Amino acid sequence: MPTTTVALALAAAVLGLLAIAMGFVLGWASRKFHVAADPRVELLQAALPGANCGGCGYVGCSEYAGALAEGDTTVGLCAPGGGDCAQKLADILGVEVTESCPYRAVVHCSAHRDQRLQRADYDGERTCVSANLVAGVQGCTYGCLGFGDCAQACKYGAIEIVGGLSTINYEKCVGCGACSRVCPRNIITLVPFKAERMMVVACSNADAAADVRAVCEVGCIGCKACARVAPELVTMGGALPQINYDLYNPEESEALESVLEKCPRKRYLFVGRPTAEDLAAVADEELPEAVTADFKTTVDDTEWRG
Amino acid sequence: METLTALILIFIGAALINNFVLHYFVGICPFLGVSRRVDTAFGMGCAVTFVISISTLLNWTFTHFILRPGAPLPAWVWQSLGGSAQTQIDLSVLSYIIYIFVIASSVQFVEMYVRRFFPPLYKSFGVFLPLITTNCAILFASLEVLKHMQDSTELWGLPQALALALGGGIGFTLAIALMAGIREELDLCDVPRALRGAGIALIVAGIMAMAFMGFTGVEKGVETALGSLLR
Amino acid sequence: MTQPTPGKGGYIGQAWLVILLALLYGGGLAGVENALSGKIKANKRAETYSVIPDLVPGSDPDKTDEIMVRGENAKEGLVYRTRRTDGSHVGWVLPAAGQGFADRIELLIGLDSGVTTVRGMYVLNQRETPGLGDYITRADFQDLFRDKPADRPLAVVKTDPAADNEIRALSGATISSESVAAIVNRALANFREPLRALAVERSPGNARPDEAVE
Amino acid sequence: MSTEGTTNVPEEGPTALERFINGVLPENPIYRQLLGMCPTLAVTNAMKPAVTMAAATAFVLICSNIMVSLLRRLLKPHLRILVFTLTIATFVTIADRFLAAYVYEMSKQLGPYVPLIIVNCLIISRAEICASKQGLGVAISDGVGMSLGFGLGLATIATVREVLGSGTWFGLHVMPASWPNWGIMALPPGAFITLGLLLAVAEWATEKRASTALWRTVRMLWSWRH
Amino acid sequence: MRGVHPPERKDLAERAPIEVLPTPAEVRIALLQHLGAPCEAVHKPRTDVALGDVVGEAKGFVSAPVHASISGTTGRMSVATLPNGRHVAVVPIRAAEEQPLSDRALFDDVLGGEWPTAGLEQCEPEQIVDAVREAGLVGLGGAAFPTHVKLTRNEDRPIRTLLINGCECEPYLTADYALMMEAPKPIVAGALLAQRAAGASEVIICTEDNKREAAESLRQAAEGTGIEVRVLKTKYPQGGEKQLTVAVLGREVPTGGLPLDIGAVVLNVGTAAATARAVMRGKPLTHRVLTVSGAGIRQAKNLLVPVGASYRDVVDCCGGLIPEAARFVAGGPMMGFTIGSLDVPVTKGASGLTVLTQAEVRKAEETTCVRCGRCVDVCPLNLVPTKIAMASKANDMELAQRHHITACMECGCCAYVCPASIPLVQLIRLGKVRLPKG
Amino acid sequence: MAEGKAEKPDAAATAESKQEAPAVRVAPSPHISKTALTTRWMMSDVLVGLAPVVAMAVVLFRWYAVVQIGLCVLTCLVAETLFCWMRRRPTSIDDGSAVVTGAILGLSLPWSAPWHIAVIGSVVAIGLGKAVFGGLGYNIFNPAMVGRAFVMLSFARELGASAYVTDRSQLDVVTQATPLTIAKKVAADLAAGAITVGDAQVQMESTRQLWPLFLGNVNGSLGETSALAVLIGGLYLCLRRSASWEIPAGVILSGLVLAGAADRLGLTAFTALHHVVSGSLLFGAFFIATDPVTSPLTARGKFLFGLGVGVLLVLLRVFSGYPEGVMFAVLLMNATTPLLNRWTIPRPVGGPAPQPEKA
Repeated sequence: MPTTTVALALAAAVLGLLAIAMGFVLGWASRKFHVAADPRVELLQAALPGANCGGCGYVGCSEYAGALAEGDTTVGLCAPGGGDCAQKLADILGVEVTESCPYRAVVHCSAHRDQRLQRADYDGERTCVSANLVAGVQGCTYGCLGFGDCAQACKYGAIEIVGGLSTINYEKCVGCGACSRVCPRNIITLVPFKAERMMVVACSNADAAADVRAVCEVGCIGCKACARVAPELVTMGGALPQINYDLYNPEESEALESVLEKCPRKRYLFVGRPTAEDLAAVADEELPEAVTADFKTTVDDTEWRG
Repeated sequence: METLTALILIFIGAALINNFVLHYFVGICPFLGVSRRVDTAFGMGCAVTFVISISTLLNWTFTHFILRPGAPLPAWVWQSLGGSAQTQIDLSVLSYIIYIFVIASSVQFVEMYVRRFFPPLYKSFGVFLPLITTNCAILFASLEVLKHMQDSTELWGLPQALALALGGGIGFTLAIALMAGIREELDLCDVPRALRGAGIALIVAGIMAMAFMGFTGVEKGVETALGSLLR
Repeated sequence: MTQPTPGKGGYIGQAWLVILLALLYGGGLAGVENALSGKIKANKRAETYSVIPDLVPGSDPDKTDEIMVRGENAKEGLVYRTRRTDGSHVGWVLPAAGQGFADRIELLIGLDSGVTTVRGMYVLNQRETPGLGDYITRADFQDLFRDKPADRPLAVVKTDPAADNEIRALSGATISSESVAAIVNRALANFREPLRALAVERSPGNARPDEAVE
Repeated sequence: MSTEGTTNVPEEGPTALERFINGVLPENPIYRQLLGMCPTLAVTNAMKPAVTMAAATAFVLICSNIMVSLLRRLLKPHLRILVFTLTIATFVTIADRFLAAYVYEMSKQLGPYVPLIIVNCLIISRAEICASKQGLGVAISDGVGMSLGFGLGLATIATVREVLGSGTWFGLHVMPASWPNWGIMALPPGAFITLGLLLAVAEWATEKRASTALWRTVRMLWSWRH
Repeated sequence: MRGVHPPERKDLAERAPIEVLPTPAEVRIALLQHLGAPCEAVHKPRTDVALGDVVGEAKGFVSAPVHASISGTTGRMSVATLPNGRHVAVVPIRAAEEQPLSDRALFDDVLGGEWPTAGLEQCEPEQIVDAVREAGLVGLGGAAFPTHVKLTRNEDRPIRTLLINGCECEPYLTADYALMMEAPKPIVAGALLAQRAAGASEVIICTEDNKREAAESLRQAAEGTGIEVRVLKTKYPQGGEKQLTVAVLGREVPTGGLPLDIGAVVLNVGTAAATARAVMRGKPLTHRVLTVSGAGIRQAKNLLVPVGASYRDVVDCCGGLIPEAARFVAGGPMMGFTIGSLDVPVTKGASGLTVLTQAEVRKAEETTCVRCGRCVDVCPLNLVPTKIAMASKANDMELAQRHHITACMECGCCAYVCPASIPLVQLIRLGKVRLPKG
Repeated sequence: MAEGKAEKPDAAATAESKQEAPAVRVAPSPHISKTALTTRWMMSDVLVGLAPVVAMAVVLFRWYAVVQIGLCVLTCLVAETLFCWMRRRPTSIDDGSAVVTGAILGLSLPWSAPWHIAVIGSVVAIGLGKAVFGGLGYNIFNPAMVGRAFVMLSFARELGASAYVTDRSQLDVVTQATPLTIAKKVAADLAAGAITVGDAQVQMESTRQLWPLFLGNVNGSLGETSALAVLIGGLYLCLRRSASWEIPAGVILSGLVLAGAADRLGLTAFTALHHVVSGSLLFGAFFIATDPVTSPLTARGKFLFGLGVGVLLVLLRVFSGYPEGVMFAVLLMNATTPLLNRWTIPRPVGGPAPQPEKA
């Protein structure tokens, strides 16, 4: 059957020729049109599956690789690639776990609803960020508003509003910082948990004693007693003490005890109890950028309105 | 005149009535994946239209000269080897491989070319090119053309093939742009959690497909109307 | 596709695997095609040939031959000439296609040898509305075309047919019914005269089946 | 090019059984990964074409997985997609011809969707993720698992569409004779809407998964690797 | 131009003559009462200060000093939350037994007496601006923009027109109306001084056609000065700077710009009167007229109030609250701010206190937007409020900016008409806070 | 309807603070509102506007109309309750939108549609048309038209042109096909050369008079027969501002122009005026296209939307396989609404805000 033979040969030849031609043309083109790029992009791209499925939200693997190299996004968006792929990407980017202790969110307010004075009923959009735009929802302009923006933002269900106060469940908190980013009053910070229980200042009110007393039954009155007892551990930022966590040593319990004892308003609290399991769970995860304490009341950022 | 009517009909058919996405379900992946923002979706649509035209052109050429039964190139080879003129060499079994090869390499070539010489264009449009390789709309257009090149009752030439490609590309752009507009709107909506993402997008696509079903029969209407107008 | 890096060696040298595979696959595919093409062609043929006895009663599918005929619109079309088992010419099967309600409809028309009567109609491909337009594939609809005159256009009516060239439309699917009638009408208009000429020219007995017909 | 994902990487990754289980439910190609949407929507108006399509896809997927797994040590990173495509297209052509030869009716009905298996993301992503990195056995079981998952997905959609749209299942009447067929289910909008709603159901079921016995079983199997 | 017609309710306090608030026991002078940099306190606690002494010094060009509004002794610095939400430092002054001016004399000192309209040529423009700055003058219409900044001449952008704004389009408020009725002279005199300072070629006093009597009183006072008094259609927000320039001059203030950009300066009538007092009598801005109105107050009044007096003193002077009083609004009901307690000091920019009852504030429950477009129809700035609000809520700032969120002046027309009771203004404000800084 | 509120964590907080009931209430401005204006009020306005249309339907189609509309409204209410329950949300049937959807759906069906069509159409309208998007205010497509299209495509036989003429009826009005069906058939026959111009005129005789079309003494869907009733109700809505006049204006304008052009070219057997008063053009223009949720926000956008609906519906009437195109035209334009909103952002007074520099 000569037809068969020829057809066979022709088919093979056509495909082979095409392959050669393509290889040649593309090889020539890639040299000719070469654009110098971040070498990591190519590595990243090689590590990605190349399915170009668009599932990561980027148009194709190469754009995702580009975004990764620029640091615009996180590894682990590639659904077809899965965890292995994410690990590889992380290796290429040199994303490492440098911190030895996990961060956990801390709410720097401890006044429950009935401990706050000058409260008013609020008719408006029931979110903290909106309520923060209305004066007089409560007397304290620093304290937790209790509408639960943080609870909404928490993907791990670790925040609950208890008695109008945002309360963190440290069994669930992984320290992603989502809550601290949405809090309009900036009273949630990430604290390095060197022990299962950490001492924190549970108030953010930076006003003078009389003003604090006028708005809160429990707020810190800036008496500086703590700073006198432990001058290294506690520094005063205006009328508000701040714990220096670099020097914080959970083993030196006397120092901590003395601070705790001295505080007339009992605004030093021990919070948290991350379990060993929790620690292990986040040990290999990329830690988010720490949010540093910024106790300015955010209403100062808003435009002056007459 | 009849050819012109046929071209118009093929174009309208591919763009509206048998819209690639909403009727033939080809190009669903980018339709769902790249329809979150109107600008991006529009860029994708333009890129698809461009690539679909190029690759249909190339594939038509390959089919016409090599792949179809009785194509000149294998016939010439056959005859120069001493075969008889009666026997046809049919290489159409290679169609699929060659099509996907041609699509992949032309996309890559265009991508490299644009990236090197028109960086701004690459930013806005070239980034979509790799994604298009796995877009079934491109291959589908070539396959449709192939079908009509094998079909004896209605043989297609290059103009018909290009009308289909262009219509398909524009229909895809239309669908994805509408979808993107709606999805931007959906971002502000209170969609039930289980439906968020692909679920609601598919349902919107379903309703859009229902709306496009309204065009059913337009081909016939236009054909009749053009017929009576030209008479 | 990933971005190829400019090769250190020859680019083609790197691609030896691809080329090898291309050759292998190409050969393999040709082999498959060789093995199966006969069967596929037979399938395609059978699709038409199996209905030929139904379309032109009395014809033997095995005795049918395919000829190319130039229609009135100067386009060539394929026509099946059907014969009885004894070889005598009994009629024609004319493939036709046209726009239906939703998409193209492809059908076969059975004609007697003198092209005076439609002997049958069969819908090959259609994508009409499910549950409505697709009733045109039902036998009772296709039977409506049986023994209708082929010398003048068929008309679709919604009432019971009064004249012999009238066909009662499917309830709710008037457009599909009309489309089918229109396709039949146009095909007949195109090929009525050329087929009649052929029939006269090669009246039963002196026709040679494999002769090329212009 | 680096050594990432190519020749000298020691073989690691999920075992054959895990790959198999993954494919069927936890990483179901249709409901979890949304891969291969085009045939999922196009050929599910009835069970028969859906099953045929699933079989064709399974054939291509398993064959390409085998082929890629055998060739995995020869793959150059920048040419691997080319090889995948070539392989897939070849097997698709073979599947297409076989269908045309032996189930001609189905082949006609499926039309261009058989060749479109070439661009089904599922196959290329399996080649990339599993077959090009793991041995033959794993690749085959992955292919089988994924194919089953894909077939399951197609079958669920086709069931809904065929039962509502024609009152039949595999062509057998399952609905009472008075059932008014929902014509839309056989049309494109029906495909989109059915898949959209089924995705929601799948999503909802996964949310509630902890309480379902089925899921507990799957999880138990899953935990064998630890 | 578009807007709304809320019920005016001006009849409550319209006929009430301006009364003088009895000197309160303590005033609390906020160190930030204007748009710009806060002041710095100049006295230690327990210092005796006299009426008009500087209490806080201005820092920077866009700033205004604050003055003691009563004679007395300063106390320890404290904080207060102003109605706009600003948490500011305040200087308390405990009133001395003896006050220099009796109530009647105080009224005459602030608004009464003679206000010459002739012979103002001797005042140099710089002199006027300096006097205005030292007097701590800010816009009394609400925005509290330091007045001297507005009046300072700028070679690049000459001022052609001076608009004196007496529209007072907010419901309930009648402070400006009372001022125009009772003291048109200082307004006219101040307008002429401001005209000299700014170098404007024309002065137009604008008011609405529901205040025709006030317009008449001003016309008489302005006889022979070349000042035009124009009566505009009553509509909310006719008194907005942008609306006013369009209505009077037919020109639009560019978005994000000032009236200065089209050669105009807009001063409130109260500011004009205070300008006259500052220049002609050398007295700082220590008192202002405040409307106390609303169904929740026993007796609606127009009061002359020392800056820093608490709203509680003001309410007490008006006979106190009725038990149903539920909401205290500093300002009018459309743009005013609620205060959580009455212990908030009156600032220079405060224009009134509206006390609404429980029945008036019970709003219909919020439902979802049905995109009826009524907010679009009434928006005086031609915006699409619902889109901006929804974008802000969803934190889609790109969308919000595409809809020109920064152009919104928060007049409240959209939320007023919204059938779904969506707090549109609040959401838009939220969006402005969420806008990327810089 | 406190959607999205109930699950907020401060629900308990509010309840608790209610007990103490502090006298002071704080809130964002403005502090007064047009209390008469609520969503429910707008919906009841639409129902008032629909009243003449419903009345006309009852007069013409008797109890068929009562049953059809009643069934749709009832099913819509049940479906609304069901879907709210599925989402664990308080029921939202009291906002009246489900009644409006049901009424419009009922009015857009032929009198002869069997009960399952009304039921399926209503459930789909509320479910796929509204609930999946999150309920009233979020839907992209007109719910009634989604339901109508769904049953139209599902049960083409029961809703096609021939469904309007059956021998089951004892009604005078339904002896003839709908005017549009006749016109479509005649135009198609004429274009195909199957009939002569004279034949066409004879066949069009029955629908040549404008008055019956205007008054409504012709066959059709329940709500579309009487142009007069639709105009009365529609103008009421426009005057009350519950519907924007820009949309019907756009529809009628472009409908007139395009239908006139089609008439000139001989593509249709109707004049422009016939096109406007026949079929559901007016009903669609005043009651369907004006659905605020699914139409653009700005006046310019609304007018463009109306123009689009008019253009599409005449094109569909002339070219497509269906005699009527309102439903598809509205759905297609609904899909473009987000883009129209995007392109018709009005210029603010004072010009666009200076854009901050892009990083």
